[in-house]
Amino acid sequence: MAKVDENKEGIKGMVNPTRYGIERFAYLLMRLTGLGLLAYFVAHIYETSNILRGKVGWQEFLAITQTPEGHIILAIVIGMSVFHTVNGIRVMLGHGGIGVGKPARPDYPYAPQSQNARHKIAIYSSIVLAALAMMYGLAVMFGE
Amino acid sequence: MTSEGLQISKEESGIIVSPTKTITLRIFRYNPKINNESKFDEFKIPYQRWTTVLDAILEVKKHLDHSIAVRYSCRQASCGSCGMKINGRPALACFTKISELNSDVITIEPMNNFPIIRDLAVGFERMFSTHKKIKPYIINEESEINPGTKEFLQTPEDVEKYIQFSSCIKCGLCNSACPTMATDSSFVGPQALAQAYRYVADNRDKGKDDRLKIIDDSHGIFRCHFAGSCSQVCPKGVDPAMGIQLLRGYLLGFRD
Amino acid sequence: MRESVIMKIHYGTALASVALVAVHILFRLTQGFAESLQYESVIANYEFLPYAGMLEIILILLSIHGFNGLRVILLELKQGPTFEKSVSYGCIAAMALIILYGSRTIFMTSMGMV
Amino acid sequence: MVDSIEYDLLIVGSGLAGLRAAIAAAKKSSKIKIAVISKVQVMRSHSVSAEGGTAAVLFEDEGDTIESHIYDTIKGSDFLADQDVAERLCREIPHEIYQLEHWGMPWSRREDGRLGQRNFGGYSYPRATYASDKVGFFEMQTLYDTCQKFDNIEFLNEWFATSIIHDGQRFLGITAIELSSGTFYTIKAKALIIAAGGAGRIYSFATYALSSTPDGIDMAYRAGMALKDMEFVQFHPTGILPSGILITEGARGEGGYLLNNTGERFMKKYAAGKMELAPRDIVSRAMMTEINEGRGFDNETGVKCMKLDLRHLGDSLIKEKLGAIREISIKFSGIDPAQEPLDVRPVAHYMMGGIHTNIDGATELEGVWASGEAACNSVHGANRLGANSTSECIVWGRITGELAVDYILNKQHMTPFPYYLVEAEEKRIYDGIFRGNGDVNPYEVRQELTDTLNDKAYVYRNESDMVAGLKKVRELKSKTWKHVDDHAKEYNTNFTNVMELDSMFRVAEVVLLGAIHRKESRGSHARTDYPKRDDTNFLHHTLAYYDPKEPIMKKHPVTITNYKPVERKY
Ligand SMILES: Cc1cc2nc3c(=O)[nH]c(=O)nc-3n(C[C@H](O)[C@H](O)[C@H](O)COP(=O)(O)OP(=O)(O)OC[C@H]3O[C@@H](n4cnc5c(N)ncnc54)[C@H](O)[C@@H]3O)c2cc1C
Ligand code: HEM
Ligand code: SF4
Ligand code: F3S
Ligand code: FES
Repeated sequence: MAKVDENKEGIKGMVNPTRYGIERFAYLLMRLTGLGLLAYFVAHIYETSNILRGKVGWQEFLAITQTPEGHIILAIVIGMSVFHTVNGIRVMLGHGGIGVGKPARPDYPYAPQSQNARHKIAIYSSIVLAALAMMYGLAVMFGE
Repeated sequence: MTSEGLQISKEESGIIVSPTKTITLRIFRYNPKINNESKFDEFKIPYQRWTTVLDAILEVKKHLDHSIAVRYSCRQASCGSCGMKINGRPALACFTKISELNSDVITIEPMNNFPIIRDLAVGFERMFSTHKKIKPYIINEESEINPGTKEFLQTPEDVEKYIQFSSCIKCGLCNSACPTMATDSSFVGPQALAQAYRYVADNRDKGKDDRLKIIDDSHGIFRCHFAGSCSQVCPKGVDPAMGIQLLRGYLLGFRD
Repeated sequence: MRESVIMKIHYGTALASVALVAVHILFRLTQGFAESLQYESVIANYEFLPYAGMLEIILILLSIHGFNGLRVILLELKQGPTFEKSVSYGCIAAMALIILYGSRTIFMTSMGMV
Repeated sequence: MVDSIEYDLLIVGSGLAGLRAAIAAAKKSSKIKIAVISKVQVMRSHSVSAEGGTAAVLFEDEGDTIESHIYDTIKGSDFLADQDVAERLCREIPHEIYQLEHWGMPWSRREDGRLGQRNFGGYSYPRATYASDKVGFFEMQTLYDTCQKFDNIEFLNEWFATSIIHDGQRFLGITAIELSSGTFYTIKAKALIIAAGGAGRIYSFATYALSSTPDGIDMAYRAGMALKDMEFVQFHPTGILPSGILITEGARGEGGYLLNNTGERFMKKYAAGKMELAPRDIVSRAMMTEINEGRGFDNETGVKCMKLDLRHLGDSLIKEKLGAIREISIKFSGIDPAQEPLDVRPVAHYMMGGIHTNIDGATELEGVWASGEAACNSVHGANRLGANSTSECIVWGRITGELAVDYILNKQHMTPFPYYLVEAEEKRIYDGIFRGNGDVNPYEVRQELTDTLNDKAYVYRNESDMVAGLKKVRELKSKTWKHVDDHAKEYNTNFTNVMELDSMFRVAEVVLLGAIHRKESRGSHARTDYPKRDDTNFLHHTLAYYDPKEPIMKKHPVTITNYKPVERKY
């Protein structure tokens, strides 16, 4: 997609999270979950519009979504939204310049302050929270 | 004493006194003006504990293939010439030792997100022009002085606020690592944004509003998503990611 | 619009929806997940006007947030005046469409028009 | 037909001198078109490597005096400096420091907010204004960034200048090659400032950037301008092994010790008054004497060296004031200076000589000025004091920039352009070098040539070594190295490398001949066969003029105003 003569790394480079640590991975997850949630959101609006088809229509539709596959998709959505929300709050604070470290003379070997432990912990916690929420969701949906 | 001089020059020449190991370099070759095919050439050379990737490339250029196009100058990580992709990650060739790469084959490619002139040499025109665009100089009516003017007083703490960003050697590694740069040809990029912050943070400068206006557009500062890759590859500890977020703090009203 | 204004809206909508979405989900959980999806309980929820109003707000907030997010991603993928214009207008149009479509559901259901 | 472009003022070289000149000119007149041309990208010039400081008297209220700076400079030069020039440097630099400061230079500060200064070799007051240990880098950045303010400064990044075109009377233009495309251009202009930097890469063990080759000064030399005092090459005491990267004198300025293998601070035998902070020529000789008398260390590479001990300065001072050398030593030799002493050895660092100019930086050709390390306005004489070079670059950058504008605005410029000279140059380059042939590897020849200088014209010199060296240089010159194997036009560094080698031969010859002719020891030029300074016969500058057969050597008087030459003791 990008212009070849600029030697752009392109989408492949943008989505390759392997070279630059957890922050780059969080960047990618944020994008993917954002898109995933948007897709779900649109689907969800469509899904709920079936209520207009009356009880029969609604139940027909419920039958399609209330399946094991449907539950797994929903669990993923739960995970995505938890990650996106928690990480979103981290990113938002960061974008405002909060918690990104204080400028200071760097000493070799340079450890960038903005990539500090607090951020790493926040990223790991949002992943863990997302996983927990997914498990809880699965438990609720399959537990019945 | 005279033989001394000779010994040392042999050192410099890369005529290896005790060749310990050899390494294979895979160097990217491409001349867009001549053909559309790029390829990798492989060279085997001996190296020592302190041999840098730049040393190795120049060794190849001296003895094995004169035609490799590569940019270099200071060989001490202060001029910013020798940025390239080494084993997939942007780095300064003169500041990467072969011994610290832990691999038997080293793949060397030109930096991404810059147009290739030839082989490892890339064009910097766009980065230089975005740098110019953010007004990288002190904006203050009193910046041109008269005879007798003394210094503007600035405490060491005032200096701390911007000195880190002022270490940027314009090597472009950050622009080449940034995920937005990977697809967005109009993004200002971490290099210029960090410099915008460098001047905004300097208490001699009064150009904050000017600069904030310049970077507040659809390919401006908001195209940074705090991926942090820029800071991870920066060879000088500039931490552009920090500068960018602090700068955006002004635009979001978190700081003033 | 200045990009900073757009992005303030982006963050603002996100923050506001954190609380509201939480309420939305809690409703599901407190009522028991499966039961809450029964036709009658759904209709009851919709007819409870404050809740319907909240859904409407969530709908607007998330449409703005989500489609602006999409706009951002698309702007970064490809450049050029025509492309960028169509992305901006396209996203606004999609946003408006989804809001209208969703509002129709909420409005009609809560008014008992089903 | 050769492509041709036109400017009013051309500046060849974008180090401190070139950029300062560009700003001075642009500030003086917004009407003239200025081009800064550099064979590297403009901000990547060698000046970024300067580490320690820029000398200036800033604290007259606290006891420093300009007279003392003048005298230190002249004494440091072993009385070969032109004294009026030294005086001009010392009087004008303080203002320049403050101007840089107002342009955003991140000088290190004292607690009270004023500029920080540190001790440097050969000064009687700590007056090296510093910015951590990256002075040159920060100065370059400040100047480069300030240039962005002016719309009439154009940068020609990576253009290699090859010759000066003139009609025997005045300057008319240059020829240059744009590296990215390989196109050969004529650049017409009304005035030229040569700020092409030092030529120290004629030595294989050098602190210089790899691009610091003599092609810039050779261009002036071939155009008929004289090279002055080229035999005076400064060897900095502390080059790190094996790369030759500099450990700034600031390390000793902050209190570092030099030790021999008995653990002794040997400088007390050579300059008890100043110890490690004696001028560089004296420290380098002391180190070589220690090494020659068996009190050196063996570096892992098999080379002899001395130790520079910074451990007692402490980790926090080293981080704060010597961060760059800390980075360099950890990275390149694996040693943290706060933990272990460093292996160091005298290393080629600065050329006192250069293109002959007067006190204004004007050369012998009308319309051409020279400034910075490429020029020799005789401010440094036989030995430059540390931190005086960046000062010189900035002061004469400004002076030449302003004078060139005056010249451009006040002169009629109507001479016909001698296109035949452009054609001759094109022939020299393309037929002589680019399409030349031979089977000798030019890179190996370059190595041998630079090794020869290192070997035969190092810290201590003598007649037979230097004569042998000259013979070797001429022998190498006659080999068939003049060919470029890379035939592509685009970014052909093989070609520029061969062009650089071509210029190295001419300049190396001048260095050796000057040194052979100067049968005395003065400043950096120390001869074991003539160990004494000889003011009766050699208190003069050396000039060398180009001649295809052999350089024509002449003498030029030294300007002495107030300070009689006396014995130089520290
Ligand atoms: C490692 C090191 C540390 C130093 N530290 C100090 C210090 O602390 N204090 C101090 O006062 N001095 C110091 N010096 C000396 C000082 O840095 C230099 O003398 C000074 O920077 C020279 O600047 P310049 O502007 O003359 O040239 P340079 O910065 O060398 O620039 C030369 C320019 O000319 C261009 N050029 C050359 N030939 C051509 C050509 N043919 N065509 C086009 N362009 C050409 C180059 O590209 C370059 O842009 C140090 C020197 C070294 C080597
Ligand atoms: C309710 C909690 C949410 C919060 C706190 C939140 C926060 C954020 C933030 C801060 C960003 C900007 C990321 C960046 O610029 O790097 C963002 C992007 C995005 N969000 Fe949300 N968001 C939330 C919910 C949602 C939902 C429900 C959707 C789907 C409709 C969504 C879709 C998107 C999209 C598509 C992006 C763009 C992705 C990107 O640029 O990386 N968000 N979100
Ligand atoms: S910020 Fe760092 S990586 Fe980016 S150009 Fe500057 S020095 Fe290079
Ligand atoms: S990598 Fe790019 S996304 Fe931002 S934090 Fe650095 S500029
Ligand atoms: S050669 Fe200067 S940064 Fe590597």
